[in-house]
Amino acid sequence: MEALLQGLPLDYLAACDYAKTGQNWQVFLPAGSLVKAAERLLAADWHLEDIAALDCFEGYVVTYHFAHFDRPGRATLRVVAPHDAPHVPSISSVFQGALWHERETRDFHGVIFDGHPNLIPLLLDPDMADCFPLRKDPKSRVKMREFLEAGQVIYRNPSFTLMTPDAPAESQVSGGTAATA
Amino acid sequence: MTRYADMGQVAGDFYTENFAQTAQEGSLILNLGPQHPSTHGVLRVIVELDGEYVLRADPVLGYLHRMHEKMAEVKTAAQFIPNMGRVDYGHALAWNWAFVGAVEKLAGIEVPERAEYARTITCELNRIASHLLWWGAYLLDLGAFTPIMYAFDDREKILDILQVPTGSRLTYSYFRIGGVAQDLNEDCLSRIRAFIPWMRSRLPMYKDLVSDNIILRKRIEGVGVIEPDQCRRYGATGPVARGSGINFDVRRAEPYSVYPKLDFEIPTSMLMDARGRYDVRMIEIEQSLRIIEQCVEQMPEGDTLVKGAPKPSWKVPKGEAYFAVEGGRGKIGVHVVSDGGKNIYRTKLRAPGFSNLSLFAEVSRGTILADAVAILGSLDLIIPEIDR
Amino acid sequence: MPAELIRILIGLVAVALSVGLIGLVMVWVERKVAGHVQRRPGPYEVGPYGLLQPLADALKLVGKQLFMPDNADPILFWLAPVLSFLPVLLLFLPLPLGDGLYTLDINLGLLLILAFSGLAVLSLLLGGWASNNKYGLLGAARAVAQSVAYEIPLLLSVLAVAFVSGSLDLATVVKEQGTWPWNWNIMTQPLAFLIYIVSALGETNRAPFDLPEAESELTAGFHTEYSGMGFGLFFLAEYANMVVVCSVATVLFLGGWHGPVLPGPVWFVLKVSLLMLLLVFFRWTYPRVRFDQLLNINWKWLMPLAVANLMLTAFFVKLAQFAVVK
Amino acid sequence: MNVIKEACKTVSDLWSLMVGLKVTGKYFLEPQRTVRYPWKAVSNLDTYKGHLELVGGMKDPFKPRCISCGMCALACPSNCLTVVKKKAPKPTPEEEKALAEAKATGEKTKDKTPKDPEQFLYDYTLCSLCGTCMENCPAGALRFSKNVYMAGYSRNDFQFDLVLKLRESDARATKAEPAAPAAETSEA
Repeated sequence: MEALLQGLPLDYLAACDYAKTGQNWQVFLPAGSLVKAAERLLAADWHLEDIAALDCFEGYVVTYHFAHFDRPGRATLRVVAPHDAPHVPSISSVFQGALWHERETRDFHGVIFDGHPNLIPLLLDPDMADCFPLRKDPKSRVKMREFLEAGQVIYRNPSFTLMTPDAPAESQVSGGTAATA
Repeated sequence: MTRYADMGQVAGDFYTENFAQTAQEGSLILNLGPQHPSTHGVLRVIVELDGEYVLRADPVLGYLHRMHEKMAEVKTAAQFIPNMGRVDYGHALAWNWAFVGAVEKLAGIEVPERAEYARTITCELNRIASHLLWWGAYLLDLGAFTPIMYAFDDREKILDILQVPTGSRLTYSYFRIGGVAQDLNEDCLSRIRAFIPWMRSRLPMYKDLVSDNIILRKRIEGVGVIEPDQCRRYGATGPVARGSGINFDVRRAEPYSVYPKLDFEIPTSMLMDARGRYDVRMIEIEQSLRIIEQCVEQMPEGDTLVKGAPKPSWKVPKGEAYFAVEGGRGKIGVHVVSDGGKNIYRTKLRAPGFSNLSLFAEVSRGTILADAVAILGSLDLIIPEIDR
Repeated sequence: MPAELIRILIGLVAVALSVGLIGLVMVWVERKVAGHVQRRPGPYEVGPYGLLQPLADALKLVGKQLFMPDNADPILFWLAPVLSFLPVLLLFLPLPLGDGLYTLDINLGLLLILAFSGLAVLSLLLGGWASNNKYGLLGAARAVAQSVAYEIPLLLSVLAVAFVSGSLDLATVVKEQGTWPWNWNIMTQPLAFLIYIVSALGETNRAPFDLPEAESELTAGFHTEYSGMGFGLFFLAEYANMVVVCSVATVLFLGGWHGPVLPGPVWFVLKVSLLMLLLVFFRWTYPRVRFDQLLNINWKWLMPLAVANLMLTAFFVKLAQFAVVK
Repeated sequence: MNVIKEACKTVSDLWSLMVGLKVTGKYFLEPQRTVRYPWKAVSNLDTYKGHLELVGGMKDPFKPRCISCGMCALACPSNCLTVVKKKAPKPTPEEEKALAEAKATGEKTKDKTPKDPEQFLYDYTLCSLCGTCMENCPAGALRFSKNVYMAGYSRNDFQFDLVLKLRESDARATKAEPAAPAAETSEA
């Protein structure tokens, strides 16, 4: 995975325990390098399994699940889109399967995928296109380091602090928010 | 979302208008569905026709959308299990398993051996039932009316067996976090033992009546060719991928439960067309019988629910987990993210039919309308699963 | 002359009644056979063995509201079912049920049947086109292409028999054949018989060639928008057409009313029923063919075979004539 | 050579059509699978699981075993259960006196509130028959009934009070009782 994503601007790359969470790699990407990463994954025989968004305290974490057909291994690519302007580039030009997954994510969370050719409602009624059922109440949003697996960090961009554990004092505060959730 | 300007001549709703914007001059836009005999429930496909040729097709989903993922947010993990029986009525137990497995993985719960066997047996029986349902419905799509009756005759036997431990016939909620709801009793096991040779004796009839029939062969051979590369780009799994020569089965690729201990084959077909997918499913019925046979033999004594199984007030610990099982239609994945609260923070359901159907627009381009229907059927669609 | 007129009148009334009756009976037979093939009983609640079920259905159809979609052409829309049913009555006129047992004695009976059966396609076209429905339109287009194509091999195979018998009069064709199966035309013309049966399936839009109303593709094809008796007439016409086609096959290939022991009309009805049963079994056994395959079967197989068969027949007939002359 | 092969293939293709006819012909003659319902019942009724019912106690089979703890209602995914607890019976004057004495001496009094529920409301229209309530019942007071032939004219017909239902089965039993003792005596 390190070799595959060599040279791309990354935020965070960690090896995870498959037996525990069902994923081998955890990657955080800046939105800009997503399409390039997807191209490299396609060239390396990965297939797109799923796209989902997760409404966290820091923003919408758009999660791309990739896996192999012929050998084990799952990679989770994640892009954080801020709440006020949730824009993520579309990878539908690389993985056409993303067309629908992205439309679904837009339905549920309101994440806009730039470059998607036809970003119209898929599962929800077009008349309620501005209603995003899986967006969380701002009070009950949880910081993503609370539940996303940190794994064994292989690379971390110094400016990317979202996954580093909090200082003890702060963690109590975030623990409080989790309890109200 | 801005509404597109009214096109004037095009009568229809938002989706038809949107679709018609890029239509060619002089083509015919036809809405197949949502109430159409060959769309298995309430799928709607907008097709642009030039005579009988499909220029473009665009499935429209959402007519059976129930927002299971939102329901998961407002229910505890145990309370969400009945929902999983309703996602895919064809292979409900695989969905049961995917969700329960994800929660167990997150909480680190070990399932007793006997429960694993019970899960495997019931899940495989359900897989045969799912394939039989597909077989009958697909032949109905192709215009043969009788096979569905024969298929349902056999499927009825499976449902009778599954009714013993689960109490239901279609929308099972049999699995529990840490095991299964009820043990497979001797009555059930003896029925299963009797069922295996019966089902084997029925398969030649299927072959005679349908698989060898020249009309059917001509209808599905060379129709809807899906290249392995397309499978990769669209994330198609299950018999659709295996029919395209990709040897991928979650039971082998990411083994779970007792599957590593069992001896069975993953059928693949290099034909890549509807025939390949048909063959794969028919062989899978045989392989599932083999799995069940071995499981019934090897099944140990013991508990079927882990000691100290979760109480209603149990909270799923913090963290995330992804668990995938092989369903009748492909890889069923459930991604669970929990913040340690009463309800699970986010549950993402990965429906195999969703990815498989997204292939349809590309595969159906340039085919004849009848072929488009044949392709649609060969993808084995269960609409509630796709719409969730 | 008046005697002839009275005969035609009586015949017409008898035909009209019997077509209705045959329709009802055939619906029952079809459903009963379908039921038993699929290991269920079929209709069994209404009347003994469900015999009155078709009657109940017919009553229901008569009682239903006649419905016409917006923007449909009212004249053509209602003309179509009538047009599909009326010619069928005419088709029965020249059919000889027994020796001398026919309504209309014309020496071009075969021609009359072929000519009027060609009208059926017009009704399908009108029905599909006038109902302002896309499925109906597609069904109508299919119906035309299919009927036009399948009429030719049908005609050619029938012509071969006419060559052998030297007549287009149905009664004469039957008289030329003998009592026993080996005296029937099917022995001399097996290929023509096969071609005839296949094209007859195509002509009558029966499964596996029921493409104009292919359920899984076109919902109900040309009669999607018809309800009540509009649909009922199409339905009745389909079964009546089946009877005609099977009767013609019996007359041309299976020796008509000939048969040992039993009286002629009984043999005739028996043979027709057997053929009908075969057609019903076809429907409940086979998947539907695709449209291009349907046309391919016709143009690439049936047509050349029919032409070859006709030429061979002509050759042998001429040869036989020479032999007789010498 | 190729022509012969083609011809053979064509013949075998056509033969497949005959094979199909043979299969349907065979099943045409075989007995039917349909169970003619009003006269005969299907064979799988003994494993059927219908709506919930309360299990009667050991001593009195018509008094529910339920202890009104509410675990079932808590666990239910579709909120179809409501357990209404019984109120404590109004104490008689002697009891009241005893209670006051006990209070005065600081003794612990026995709670007189009956444990069995006043009402056990169950909305069958919402129930998904998952069985979670039964599994979470500490008293084993719930089970699935085998009532296959349940039908109703309105939605309200499917909202029961299970306590009442249990008692009704009692009433039916008492009605049938006159016949039962007679049979017993004749046997004796």
